[in-house]
This record gives sequence, structure tokens and C-alpha cells, in this order.
Amino acid sequence: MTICIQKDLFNIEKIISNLRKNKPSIGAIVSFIGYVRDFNKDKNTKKLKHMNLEHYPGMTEKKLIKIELNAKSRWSLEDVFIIHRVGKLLPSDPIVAVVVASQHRKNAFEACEFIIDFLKTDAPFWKKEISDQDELWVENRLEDHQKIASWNIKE
Amino acid sequence: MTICIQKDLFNIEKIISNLRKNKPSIGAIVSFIGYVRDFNKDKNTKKLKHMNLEHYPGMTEKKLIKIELNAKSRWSLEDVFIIHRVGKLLPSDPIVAVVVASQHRKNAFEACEFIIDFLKTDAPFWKKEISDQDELWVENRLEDHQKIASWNIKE
Amino acid sequence: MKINILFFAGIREMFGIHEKCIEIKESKTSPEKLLKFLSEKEQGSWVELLNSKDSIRVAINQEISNWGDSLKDGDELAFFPPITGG
Amino acid sequence: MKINILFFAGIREMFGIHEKCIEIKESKTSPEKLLKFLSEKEQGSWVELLNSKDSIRVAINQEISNWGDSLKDGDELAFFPPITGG
Repeated sequence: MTICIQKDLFNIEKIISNLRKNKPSIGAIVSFIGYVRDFNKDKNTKKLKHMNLEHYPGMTEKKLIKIELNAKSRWSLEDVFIIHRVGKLLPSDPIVAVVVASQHRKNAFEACEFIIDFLKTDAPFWKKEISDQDELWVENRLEDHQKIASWNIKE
Repeated sequence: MTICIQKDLFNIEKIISNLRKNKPSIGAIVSFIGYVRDFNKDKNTKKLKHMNLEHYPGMTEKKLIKIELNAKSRWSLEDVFIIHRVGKLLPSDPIVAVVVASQHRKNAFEACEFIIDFLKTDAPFWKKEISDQDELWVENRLEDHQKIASWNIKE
Repeated sequence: MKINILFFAGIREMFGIHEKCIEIKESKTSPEKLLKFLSEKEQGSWVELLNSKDSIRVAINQEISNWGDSLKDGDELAFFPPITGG
Repeated sequence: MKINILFFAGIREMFGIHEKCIEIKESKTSPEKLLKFLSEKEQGSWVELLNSKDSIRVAINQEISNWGDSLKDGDELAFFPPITGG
């Protein structure tokens, strides 16, 4: 179980090969990677220059550990790795990766989606979009909170 | 949309970076990787030496394209990449990867699981396990067929 | 008519070959009829294949097919056990 | 009692600082009471923060908390907008 908050780029192949070391029981790995997207061209005339990612050091790690432990209590998992970048990110840069290893794939799929869903609503990160026209803090998405509600029902 | 059937090892970081080239609208990538597992030590006294993976050239590619097209008709996806190894594979070698790119993560999670589920029941691959005691063709798993049935209900 | 028959996995090992081209006089047949005909005529592994018919799959021209589907000249017919990839 | 207050994202920009240590005479308070007290006493951004109270979150010692929860000496209190990571 590893949590990284860092400015630097990450390499998913390396993350996975570290995770797998000395774990021959891993049969499935599901990874999610989230990227900085350009603005939707249909809706926007402005162009994203970069994004600033801020977090609450200390609380972030605590929250991510809690989410991981919740996932481990719901599914049989071999290992979990969460990495989230902070600082200045350019369009199409990777922001976050959640890598989940298990013996069978169904557990890894469900746990990986669970972790990224809760990360989006519970881990204290904030995104600011700097475009050619303005600088705006991103607002939270209703859909993210609706997804969380659906996990709680499944419990 | 790419399909690879190959003997060689693959690098997931490279697959993803090729997939993302010139696609700034990708916001999420979900990848599944399946590995050769050691036998479960509780149930087995024998030790896996290696695995031989055989396929039906031609039919395999056709089936995988069909599965991809089905996934694309159900979810809004940016791109799909499927790679499956054949030939001799050692314990903990990666066998298969399914990489799905979309604008939003829910589509990528669902489509990735859908593709690997159908690959397991519809794509003509066969596994033979060579242990220190015997050589056996792997039997198909009831659970894999049950998962397929659940996708058909959702339709 | 000519039919190209392919064998995979355990069935390939049973026959010791991957591919066999056969020629028959009939102009209409099906995987089931052909298998019965060959097990009577050639015996050997064909009898074994017929006996395990319920647990094997057939594909005609690379599409999963039924035992009663019709075969035509030049078709590719494949026999294989249930799929276990991924 | 001493309370260390942290500001994040838009609220950090509003205050122009990331952290502020305050000392008050009361031995019992809550984020809500403290915010009202500071907006009366210090004015400025505190008034703004109080006005947008419904759309901001508070955490005490790095746990999401309610406005009425009690604060004790040495606590870390954070104000921030809804989370938008991932």
C-alpha cells in the first residue's frame, strides 16, 4: 500500500513492476489514469494554458489511506498504489493514477473505481484552470457525489 | 483501435503513450493486465513450470474486433487497445492487456471490464499448464460465463 | 467438395496434426454428418472426437457454428475445446 | 487558547496567506463561533468567508468537521472550498 503526492511525472509501467515484485499471487491489475483535458471545444472559446493543483498536506495522505483501507475491507486485494500530482500541470499531463492488484479481476475493477470515486470527493485537492482568458478554480461535479451515493447504497 | 497478438512482452507505459498521441480529449484511461499466476499453494502440491498459449489466427482477430465494436456501441470511447500474448509464458508473465480511453472514467471502467469478460469467453485462445508433475489444458471457468450473462441482462 | 479442417489445443494433440484437408463426394453436409462419416471411414481420433462431441466447439469460416449448420465447398471447419484465454 | 488556521485554494487567495495563528481568550469555541468573532473583530476577508459559509468546508485536525464542533487549544482548523482533485 503506497501513496505518493508529487510534482513529477510518473511511469505506470514502473509503478506496476514495483507493485508486482515478489507477489506471484497477483493475477490481475486494473489501473486508472486521469489526465488534464483540453476544454471542450464545442462549449468553450477559451484555451487551457495550464492547471495548478493544490492540496492539504497531511490530511490528503490520511484521507487516501482511509479510502484504501475501506477498499481493502470490501474486496480481497493484493496491493494498492495511489499517486497524485500537484503543482503546475499542462494539457494532457497525467494527474492521478490508481493501481489495484488482486488475484481475480472483478475485485480489482470494482476497488479501483471505488478508490478514484472517493478520491474525487474526499481527498483535499483543488484544481485551478489558467486559460488564455481567465483563472478559475474548478467547481465540484454533482456526478461525482452521485457516484459516491451509489457506492454507499451497495454497502 | 488496435489489436496485437504477439509472443513478445509488452510495456503498458508505451502502449498508453501511443494511444494518447494527438488525442487531447482523453480524460481517463483504464487498463487491465492479466498475469500467469502460480498455482494456489493451499490446493496444489504441484508447481507451475510454464504455460503454453495457443490461438486460432484469423478468428481471434475477428472476434476481438467484434468485441471492441460492441463496446464502442455501448459506451462513448476515445480508443481501445487489446494485446494478447501467445506461446510459452512463465509464472508471473503478463498475458493480456486491455486499455480503454474515454473522456470520462465511468465509460472506460465499464468498457474495459466488458472487453476482458468477452475476450475470456469468445476469443479463441487456449492455455496449457506445464507443471513439475503433468501437462494439462486449462478448463473454462463457470464464473466467466456467468459474468457474460450479467452483461447481456444489462443490455 | 473440399473442406479444410483445423484442430486446436487438446484436439490438435489428439490428432497429432494442426490441419487436414479432406475431399468428399456429398455436395451437402454439416459438421455433425462429416464427423460421423469420418469416424466410420477413418476411425482413430475421429471416433474419440465424436465421443467428446458435447464438450467441443465447432467454427465454420471462423464463426462459432452449430453441429447442424451446412458446409459448402471450400469451407474452413475448426474443432476446438472451450476457450480459456485472457 | 491558540488555534492554527489554514486556508486553501480560493480562500487562501482571498486571505493572501496560507496560514494564520490566532489566540483567543475563550476556552470553548467552534468554527462557526470563531468565524463570527473574527469577522466582527478583524473584518476584511473574514466577513467574506462568513458570507460564503454555506459553500465552504471546515476540517479540524485534518478531519472534515461540522461548523458547531468544538475546538480546543492547539487545534488545526482549515477552511477550504469543495474538493476537485483526481
